Amino acid sequence: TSNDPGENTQINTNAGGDNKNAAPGQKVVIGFSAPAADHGWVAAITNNAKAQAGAYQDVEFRSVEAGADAAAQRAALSTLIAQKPNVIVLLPHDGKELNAVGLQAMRAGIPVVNLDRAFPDRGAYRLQIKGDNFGMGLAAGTYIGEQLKAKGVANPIIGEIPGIDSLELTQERTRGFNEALAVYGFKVANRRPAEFTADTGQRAATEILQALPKIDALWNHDDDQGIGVLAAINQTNRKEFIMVGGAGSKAAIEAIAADNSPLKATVTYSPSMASSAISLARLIGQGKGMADLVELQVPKEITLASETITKENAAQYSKLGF
Amino acid sequence: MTAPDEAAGSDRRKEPAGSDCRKEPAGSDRRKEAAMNGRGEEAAVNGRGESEVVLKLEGVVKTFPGVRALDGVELEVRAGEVHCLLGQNGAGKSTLIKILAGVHHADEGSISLLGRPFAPASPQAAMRAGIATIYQELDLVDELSVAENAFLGHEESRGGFLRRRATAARTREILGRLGHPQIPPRRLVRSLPAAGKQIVSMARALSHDAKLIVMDEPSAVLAHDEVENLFRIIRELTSHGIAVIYISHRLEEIRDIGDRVTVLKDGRTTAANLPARDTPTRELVSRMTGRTIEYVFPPRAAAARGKPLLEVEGLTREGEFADASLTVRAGEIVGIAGLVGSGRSELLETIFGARRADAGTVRVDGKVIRSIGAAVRHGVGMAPEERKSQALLLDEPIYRNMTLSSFSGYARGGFTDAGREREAALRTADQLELRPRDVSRPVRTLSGGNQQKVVVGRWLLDKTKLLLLDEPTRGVDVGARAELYQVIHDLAAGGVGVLLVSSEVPEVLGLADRVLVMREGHLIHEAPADEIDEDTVLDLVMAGSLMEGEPA
Amino acid sequence: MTDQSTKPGVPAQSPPVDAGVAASLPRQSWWKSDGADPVRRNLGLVGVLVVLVIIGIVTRPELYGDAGWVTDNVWTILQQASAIGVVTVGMTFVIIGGGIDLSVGAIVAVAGVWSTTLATQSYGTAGMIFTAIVVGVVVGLINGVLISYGKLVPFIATLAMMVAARGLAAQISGKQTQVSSNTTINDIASTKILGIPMLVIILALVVAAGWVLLNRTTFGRRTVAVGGNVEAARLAGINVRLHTVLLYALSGLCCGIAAIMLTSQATSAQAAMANLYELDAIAAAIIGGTLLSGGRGTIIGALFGVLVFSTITNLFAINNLSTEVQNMVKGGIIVAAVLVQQFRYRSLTQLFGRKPTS
Amino acid sequence: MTDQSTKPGVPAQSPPVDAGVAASLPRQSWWKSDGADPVRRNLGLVGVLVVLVIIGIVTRPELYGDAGWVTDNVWTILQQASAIGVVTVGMTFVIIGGGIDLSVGAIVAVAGVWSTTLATQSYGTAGMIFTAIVVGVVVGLINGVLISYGKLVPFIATLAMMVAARGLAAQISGKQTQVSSNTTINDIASTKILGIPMLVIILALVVAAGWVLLNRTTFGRRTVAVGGNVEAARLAGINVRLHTVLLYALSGLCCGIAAIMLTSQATSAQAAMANLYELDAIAAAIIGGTLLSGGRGTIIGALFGVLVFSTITNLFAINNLSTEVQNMVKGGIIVAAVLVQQFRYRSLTQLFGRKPTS
Ligand SMILES: Nc1ncnc2c1ncn2[C@@H]1O[C@H](COP(=O)(O)OP(=O)(O)OP(=O)(O)O)[C@@H](O)[C@H]1O
Ligand SMILES: Nc1ncnc2c1ncn2[C@@H]1O[C@H](COP(=O)(O)OP(=O)(O)OP(=O)(O)O)[C@@H](O)[C@H]1O
Ligand SMILES: O[C@@H]1[C@@H](O)[C@H](O)OC[C@H]1O
Ligand SMILES: [Mg+2]
Ligand SMILES: [Mg+2]
Repeated sequence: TSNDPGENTQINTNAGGDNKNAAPGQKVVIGFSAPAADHGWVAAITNNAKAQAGAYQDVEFRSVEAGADAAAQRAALSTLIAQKPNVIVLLPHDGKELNAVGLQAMRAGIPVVNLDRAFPDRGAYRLQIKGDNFGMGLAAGTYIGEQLKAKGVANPIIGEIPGIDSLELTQERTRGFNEALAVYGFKVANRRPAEFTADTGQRAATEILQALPKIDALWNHDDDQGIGVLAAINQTNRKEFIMVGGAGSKAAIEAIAADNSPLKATVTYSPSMASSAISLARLIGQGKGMADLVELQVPKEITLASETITKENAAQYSKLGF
Repeated sequence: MTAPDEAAGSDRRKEPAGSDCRKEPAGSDRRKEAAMNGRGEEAAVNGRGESEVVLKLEGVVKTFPGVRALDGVELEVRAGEVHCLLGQNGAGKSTLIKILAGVHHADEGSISLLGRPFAPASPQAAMRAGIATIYQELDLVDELSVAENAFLGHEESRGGFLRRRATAARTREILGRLGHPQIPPRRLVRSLPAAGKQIVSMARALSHDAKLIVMDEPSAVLAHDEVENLFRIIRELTSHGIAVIYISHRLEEIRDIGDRVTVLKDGRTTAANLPARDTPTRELVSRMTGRTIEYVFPPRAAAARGKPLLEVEGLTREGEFADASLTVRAGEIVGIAGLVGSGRSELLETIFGARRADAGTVRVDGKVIRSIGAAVRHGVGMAPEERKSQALLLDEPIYRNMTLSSFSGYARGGFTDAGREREAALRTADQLELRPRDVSRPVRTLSGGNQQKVVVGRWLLDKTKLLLLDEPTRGVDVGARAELYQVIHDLAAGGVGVLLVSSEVPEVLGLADRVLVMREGHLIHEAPADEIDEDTVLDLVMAGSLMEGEPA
Repeated sequence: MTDQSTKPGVPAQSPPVDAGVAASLPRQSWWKSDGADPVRRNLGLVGVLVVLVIIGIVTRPELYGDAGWVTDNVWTILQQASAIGVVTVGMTFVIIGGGIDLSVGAIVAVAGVWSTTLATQSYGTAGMIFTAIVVGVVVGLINGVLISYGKLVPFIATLAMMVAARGLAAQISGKQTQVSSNTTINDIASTKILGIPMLVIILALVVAAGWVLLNRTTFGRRTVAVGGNVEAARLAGINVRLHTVLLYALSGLCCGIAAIMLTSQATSAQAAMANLYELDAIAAAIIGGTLLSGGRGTIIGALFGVLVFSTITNLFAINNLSTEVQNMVKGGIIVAAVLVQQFRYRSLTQLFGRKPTS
Repeated sequence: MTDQSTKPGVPAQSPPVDAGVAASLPRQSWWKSDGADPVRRNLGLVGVLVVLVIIGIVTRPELYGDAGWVTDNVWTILQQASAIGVVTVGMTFVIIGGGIDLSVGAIVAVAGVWSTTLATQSYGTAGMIFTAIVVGVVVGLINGVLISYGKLVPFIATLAMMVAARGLAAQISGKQTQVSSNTTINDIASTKILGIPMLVIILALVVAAGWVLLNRTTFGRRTVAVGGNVEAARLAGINVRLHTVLLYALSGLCCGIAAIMLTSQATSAQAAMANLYELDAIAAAIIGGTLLSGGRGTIIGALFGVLVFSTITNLFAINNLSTEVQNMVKGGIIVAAVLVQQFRYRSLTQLFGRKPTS
C-alpha cells in the first residue's frame, strides 16, 4: 500500500522469451470493470489489470468504472457491451447479482472472464479466476491450529476480525477458518466484523481486545484493515497472542519479516489474479491456449491457491505484496 | 377603541339597538332555504330573546402544567345570539373555546350542547356536533388552495377522489356569502394577505352546517372595512338561528355586534349574560381587570420637536409601495393609517432594512441605512406584525425572547449574562403587566396577547432611538393596552422617535402626533393628529378603492 | 362569479367591501400563478437534463450519432431509474406529510430477501410478489405506528428500522445472495411491451398513481395538510396519527414493489441490496422541489430528480470517468442543478412578476 | 407591579388584583420547570446507559467482577466515542441552528487523507494537525456559503459535498490507505494523562467548549435564535447568513479534529474512513434531545447519545453477538432509549405535575 498507484503492481512481462504466447498477435480489445476502489486490494486489482494490459502491444484496454453498487455496475456494463469489445474481464460487485449481465455479454458473443466473485451460472462466463476464500480461512485456521498445538495450549481463546460481514466471500472465509480450527478442537471465542478499512479495523480490534482480556490467536481477514488492527493492538499494549492476516499486503509481509508484532503470518488472496485474468483474456481473444497445457484453449475455471506467508518465506513473497 | 365615551365610537356604525336583538332575515325564500339546509330556523326564534339554550357550561376547569387556565367557568349561549367573551390576556378565553372545539378536554365541570351532555373527544367530534371554530391563530395550510382549506377534513369527494368542480363551486358560493367572490377558490392560501386568510378561516367555519360558530379574535387581523363585512356575515348567521361566540378586545365591536357578554377573569366567570349594549364600559373593564381605567390615551404634552431622526426619501418597492417620503423627529410619534394590504408593513420593513428597496433612501441620524444590522446599530427597533412567524422563539423562555435583540449588550466579551437579562426582562414584564410574570416560562405557553407584549417589550429594553411598531396592540387587552400606550408615550417623552402602523384608526389618532394615510402603496395624506378625525381618515383610506373599483 | 349571487340561500350582499383583500391580490398570469410554481421548477430540472444530454452529445458524438443507440440509452437510463424511482414516489409522500423514511433501502432488502428465500420461491411468482409487498407494507406500518403512536421522531424511528431491517435481511438470507430461479420474475427486467421496457412501464404506472393520489384524492390533500401544518390538520378533524401510519405504509408498499423490480434486474436479492437508497430517494425528492420540512412537493419533480441522477450516472459511464472524478463532478452537478432551478425561478419572477406600480 | 402605579401618566388604578394569577400558578419545583427539561431527558439517557451496563454485568459477570477490566472498559467505550463525539458536537450546533450536515464523514476523510499524504507528513506533526483543521474548516465554509449565499437547502448542499469530498479524498489518496509514520500523531491514541486517555481528554475539552459556546455565549444564543425562528432572528438584527456560515465552519472544524483523532487511532487515513458518521452523529444528537427542525438541543444530551451508541457496541462485543442479531437488537434499543426518555418525562409530569384539583 502506498501513495503511488503505479508502484508495486504484480505483472507478468513474459520477459523469458521462450513463451510463444508472448509474441504479439491479433489485436484484442479487453473491456474491464471492477468495483470502485475504496480499499487497497481492489485498487491493486485495477492497477494490476491496467499494468498487465500495458505490457502487451496487441491489447487495447478499455476500463469502465463500476460505480457504487451492483446496479451502477450493471449500467456501466451495458454501455461496455454496446461497444463490442473482444473480451470482458469483470470483477462484479456481487457475482450472483451480475450473473445476468454475464449471460447477456456471452449471448452477445463476447467471452467473459469472471474475476474473484463467482457467477453462479456456468453459461455466464468463459473463464472464471477465483481466489480461494474458503481455502484462505482454512489456511489461517490451520496455521493457528498448528502454532497453538505446538505451544500446547489446551483451550485457546481465538478472535476473528472479518471484513464486511454481509459479503458471501466473508462467509466462506469464516467457514474455512472454523473448519480448520475444528480439526484441532478449537473454536472462535469472539468475532467482530470490520469493513475492510483501517479505522473500522481499529474499532473492531479494540472491541475484541476489550471483550477478551486474554487471547491466544487472532485472525484478521484483510491486511488493509489490518493496519488498524495492529494499531489497536499497539495502543492496548497487548502481545500475548499470535495474529494472522489476510490477502498479503506489502506492509503485512514486511511486518511478518520484521517479526516485532503479534502478526506472524498472512494467508494470500492476491490481487495478482487480475494480471492473470488480462493475460488469459488476451489468449481467449486470440484463440490461443496456455502454453504449458496440452489443451488448445484456456481452461474454464482457475482457482488460485491461498498460500501462507510466514517469517520463513516472507522474502520470497515481498515482491508480490500489494 | 375603548375610550370611556364609548358612544362616540360605536354610535356611528351601530344599528338601531332595539331590545330585540334578532335581525330580520333578509328574505323569506332564504329562510326556507336555511331550513332546508337544516339550520333549525325554528330553534332560532321561539320568542323574544327567549331562544333555545344551545350551549351551557358549568364549573369548567382546565389545568395546564403549572397553570390553572380555567377555574370554574359558567357560560350560557342561546340560539341566534352573538355571545361575547371578554377577558384580559390570559384570562382563559382561547382555552375555553378549545375545549368546545375538542382540542383540549376539560378536567372538571359539565358542558351541555342542546340539552345533551357534551364532551368532544376530538375536533372532528365537535364539528360533527355542530360547532365550528375560527381560531385565534390562523389554522390554514399554506400549500393548499382556498377551496381545499375550506373543506379540509370534510372534502367533497367520491370514493376518496376529490370532486374539484363541486368543491370550487361551493367555495365560491361561501366566499360570495362572505362578500369576497373575487377570491379564486384555487388560489394557494400562501399567497393571500392576512385578511384574506382570515376570510378563508371563516369560509371553513361556514362550510360546516354549524349550530354554533366560535370566533376567537377574528377581527384582530382585519381592517376597519373588513370588520364591517364580518359583522354583516355574523348578522346573517344569527338571523338563521346560529349562535355565535365572539371574542374580541375591542369593546366597541362588542357593543356593535354583541347581544350578551360573559366576562372571564383568571379562568373564572366574573359576570355572565350582561347586555352587550347597555353595560357601561367602566363595569366591563372593572369586571375584566378588577380595576377601572380612567383614560386610555394618556394626555400628550405638546411634543418637544427634536431634530429629524428618521428621514425617508422616495422609498419604493415595486408592487408594494412607491415614492414614500416621511420624517420622524426625536420624541415624535408618527402614525400610519391605511387598509390591510396598502403596503404599510412592507414600508416599515423596508425602512428597517428587512426588505431591499428598489429606490429611495433611508437615513437615521443622517446616516444611510441599508440593512437590518445597520438599522439596529443605529438604534432602530421594529416590532413586526406577525408575532409567531416573525418575532418569537416559541420554545425559548420569555426573558430570552425579550432580550433577543439586546443580549449582546448584556454580554461581556461574548459571554452572556443571564442574570442581568432576566432582571431587565422582569422590569419590562412588570411595565407591560405580563401574565404570568415568570420570565423563565417558554413563550409558547403564553396567551396571544401576552405574547404580543413580549414582542413589543423586546425593543423597550434596548437603547432604541427609533421604534417601528407594526400593529403593536393586536390582541392586547384593554388594561395592557393602556399600559402599552403609556410606555410608548414615556419613550417619546424620553426622546425616542416612534413610527406606528395600526389598523385601528382611533389608536393612530389617539397616540400619534402626526398621521400619515397610506393607500395602495402611496402616502396620500399627512396631518397633525389633532387636525384630522376618524371619518376623514376612513374616507381617505377607502376612497381609492371605492371610486376606482379595480386596484391599480 | 356573479351567477352565485342569485342563487337561493345566498343573502343579498351589501356591495362587497373587499378592497383590502382585493388590492393585495394582484392579477396573476398562469405562468406566474401558484399552480405554475412546480412547473417552473421542473422546467429548471428539464433544463438540467437537456444540458446533461448535450454534454453527452458533445463528448461522445459517435454514440449519439446512432439513433438506435440513443433509444436504447434512453431506456437504459429509465430502467436504471425505475426501482429507485418507485421508492422515491413513496418517499415523496412521506416527506410531504412531514416525515422522513431512512429505512427504504433496508425495506427493499428485507422484502427482496424474504421473497427470494427458497421457501417463498416455492410458492411461485404470485407468492413472491405477494411476499415482497406484504413485507414492505408491514415494515412500513411498524414505522408508522412507532412514529404516530410511539411518538418517536421519524428520523430516529426509521433509522432504527433501517439498522434492524438490514439485520433481519442478513438473518433471513444467511448473508448469502439469494438467487431467484423464478423466470417470470427474472424476465420482468428483460421484457418489453410495445418496445417499452416493462420496468419503465411499472415506474410510469407508480408515478401516475402517485400523482393522482397526491393531487386528486382526499388522501393527497390531507398529506399536504399534515405536513404543512399539523395543528391545522388536527383542528380540521383529520386523523393525523392514522394518516401518518398510512404514509409510511405507502412508502413500504413502494419499497416492496421496488424489491421485486430490483430482484428481477439482479435475478437475485441480498441483505446489502438497495444500499443508500434512502439518501438517493430523499435527494431526488428534494431536488424535485419537495420541502424537507413537509407540506410541499410534487411527484413529477421527484421523478425528474431521479432522472437527473440516473442521467448523470449514464453520462459518467459513457465517458468512463473514474469514480473519484465522477463523485467530485456529481457533487458539483447537484449544486448546479439546484442553483439553476432557483435562478430560473427568481429571474422569471423578476422578468414578469413585478409590474411597476403606478 | 405596584411600583408602576405611582409613575406619572399611568392611569389611576384600583389596587392591582392579581391574586388570581398568583393562585393559578402553583409553585413549580425546579424539577418540573421547563429549564429542567433537558436534564430530565438526559436522565432518561443515563437510565438507558445504566440498563446497558446492568445487562453487561448480568451477561458477563466474570468480566465485570474485575475492577481493572471495568476501568479499562470505561476508557475503551469513551475512546471509541471520542472521534464521533467530537463530530457530534459540531453536528449538534448545525442542527440547533436549523441546518444539517451530511458531509461530516466525508470531511473527516478528506481532512485525514490530506494530512497524511507524504507531502503533508513531511511538515511534521504541526503541519499535519494544521492541515487537517484547515481542510475541515474550509470545506465547512464552502458548505456554509453554498447554504447561506447560494440559498441551497442544507440537506442537498451537504449531500453534494459528501459525494464530492469522498471523491476528492479518493483522488488525493490514490485510493490507497495512507499510513501515518508520524509517531507523535500515532501516539495520541495510546497516551494517557493522569490515567485518562488523551482521546478522552480531547473529547471532554471539545464537549466543554461546546457547552460553554452554546449556553454561555452570544454565539450560542444566536444559534438557538437562527434555528428557532430565522425570521425573528433576522428582524432582531442577527446576521443570519454569516452565522450560518460560521456554524458549518464549526462543524468542519470538529471534523478536522476528529480526523486527527481517527488517524491516530488507525495510524492511517483513507478515503472510506469515518463511513456513515453523518448518520451516527445526527442520530446521537437527536437521541440526545436535539430537535431535527432546529432551535433546541443540548451538547450533554448529544454526548450521552454518542455514549449510548458506543456502549451498545461494547455490550455486543463482550457478548459476541453476530452482526445481524446485533443490528436487530440495536434497532430495538434505539427505539427503547427514546421511548424511555418520553416515558420518564410523562410519568414524572403525571406523578408530580397534577395536583388533585379542588
Ligand atoms: N398549552 C398550554 N400550556 C401551558 N399553559 C397554557 C397553554 N395554553 C394556555 N396556557 C395558559 O392558560 C392561560 C389562559 O390562556 P388563553 O390562551 O386561554 O388566554 P386568552 O384569554 O385567550 O388570552 P388572549 O386574550 O391573550 O388570547 C394563560 O395563562 C396561558 O399562559
Ligand atoms: N410537478 C409538475 N411538473 C410538471 N407538470 C406538472 C406538474 N404537476 C402537474 N403538472 C402538469 O401541469 C398541469 C397543471 O397541474 P396542476 O396540478 O396545477 O393541475 P390542476 O390540479 O388541474 O390545477 P388546478 O388545481 O389549478 O386546476 C397538469 O395537467 C399536469 O399535467
Ligand atoms: O476478495 C477481496 C478481499 O480479499 C479483500 O480483502 O477485500 C475485498 C474483496 O473483494
Ligand atoms: Mg386567546
Ligand atoms: Mg400590515
